Amino acid sequence: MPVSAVTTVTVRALLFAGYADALGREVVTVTVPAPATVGSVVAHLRALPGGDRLPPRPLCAVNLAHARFDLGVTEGDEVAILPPLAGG
Amino acid sequence: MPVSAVTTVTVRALLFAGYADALGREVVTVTVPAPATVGSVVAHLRALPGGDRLPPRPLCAVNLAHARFDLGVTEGDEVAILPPLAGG
Amino acid sequence: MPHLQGQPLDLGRLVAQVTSPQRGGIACFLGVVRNHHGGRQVDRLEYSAYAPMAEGECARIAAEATARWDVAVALEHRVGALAVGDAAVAIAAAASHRDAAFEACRFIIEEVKRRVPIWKREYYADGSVAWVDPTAPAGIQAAMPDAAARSG
Amino acid sequence: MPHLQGQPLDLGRLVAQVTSPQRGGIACFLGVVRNHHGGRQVDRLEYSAYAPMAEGECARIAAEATARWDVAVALEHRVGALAVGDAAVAIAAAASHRDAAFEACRFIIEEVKRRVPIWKREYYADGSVAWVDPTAPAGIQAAMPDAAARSG
Repeated sequence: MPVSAVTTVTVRALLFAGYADALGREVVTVTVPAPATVGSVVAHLRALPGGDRLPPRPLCAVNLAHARFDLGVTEGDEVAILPPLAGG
Repeated sequence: MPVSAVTTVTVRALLFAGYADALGREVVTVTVPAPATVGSVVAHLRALPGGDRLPPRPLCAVNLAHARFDLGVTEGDEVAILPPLAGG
Repeated sequence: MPHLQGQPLDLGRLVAQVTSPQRGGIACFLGVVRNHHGGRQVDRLEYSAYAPMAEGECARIAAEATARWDVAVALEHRVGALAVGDAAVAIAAAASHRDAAFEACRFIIEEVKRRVPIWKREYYADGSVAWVDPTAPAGIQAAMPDAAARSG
Repeated sequence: MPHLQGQPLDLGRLVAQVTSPQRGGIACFLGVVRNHHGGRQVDRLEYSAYAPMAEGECARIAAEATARWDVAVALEHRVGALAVGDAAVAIAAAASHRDAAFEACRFIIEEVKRRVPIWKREYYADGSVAWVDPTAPAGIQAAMPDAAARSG
């Protein structure tokens, strides 16, 4: 008799600049239900204290590369939430 | 009783680079009939030994400014005949 | 050669990196810290970066430029504390033809601004501090009184 | 500041001339002597100028650039004997907006090539010498055996 395994994905979320100020930290370990996406990690962060200062769809990167909001993330990924870029 | 005065214009013609090589000198005093133009100065130079190596309508300048071929020149003007420019 | 530099940028060094006897035209860009922003007087600023990704993006941008044009390119971005007049970014692109040099140089600065994860915190003469947000109407995020206590 | 220089050009000096706290974007161009031209190996070359007119044209080009864009510009051209790799022309244009800096820099190099009375004599590895003619199919005028004996 098959059981519905409760599976989750844990990623390392990085916050920078004003977003780090908003949440009061630069690294957050985030565990969300599988299948997880960039968007579900962001939604989790926005529910944390101060998270309402993150926009609904911030710029994001997964494992050092820019990532679309619907990109899937897997266990151990590094998911970076990027405030508006101001280099150059 | 009016007389038709024979008038001329004398200018200082400067030659550069390959054009100086062609005529074997860098400065030529040119006297041409009035009214004189850049074109009549060039025609005079082209009739000199080696002058056939100048093109019929080279780039020219009068008194340190680029000049059209039909620009009038007057006594004492400095008329420069400029080979193709190669600066930059 | 890291693209992120904690020390002052030297355009001459970048030019030397790209210059070769085959490439006669070198286009460069230098972005320096201005003394004003959004009507406020800037005293100094700090650039912070998501360093490993910023290095990767800079390398990708350089690779894209050399794939698209016949150029040699160099690109550096300063991080840390900068004063007004300091160079924040320096780019050099060398090519046989100046068209390619100019186009590659322009491409690189546009892509740096668009893609490289770097942030700028400005300290103003009136004592306020703000993260620069080029996408916001005023160019800055709301001032955060506690920002000076944090290091990005 | 003369636009024609008998000594090596220093892009950093030009950048310093145009940099100000109001102008955050600086576009530069450097033209360096290549080691080949028209399939021939270049050993060295000499630039000669109609100096008073060349100075005047450079000044007019700079004035036109500053009239057309909100920029500060600097422009120098080397004259005399140059080796492969030496800078022949250096341009810097600083503006609040990089569009203006790039456009002014590009305008200046194009106008220098189009208007400034400067000539280039190339000395090739095979011993031949030629005046460069950018309008000729091969890029050079007919070689003149006596050219080396003359000083333009």
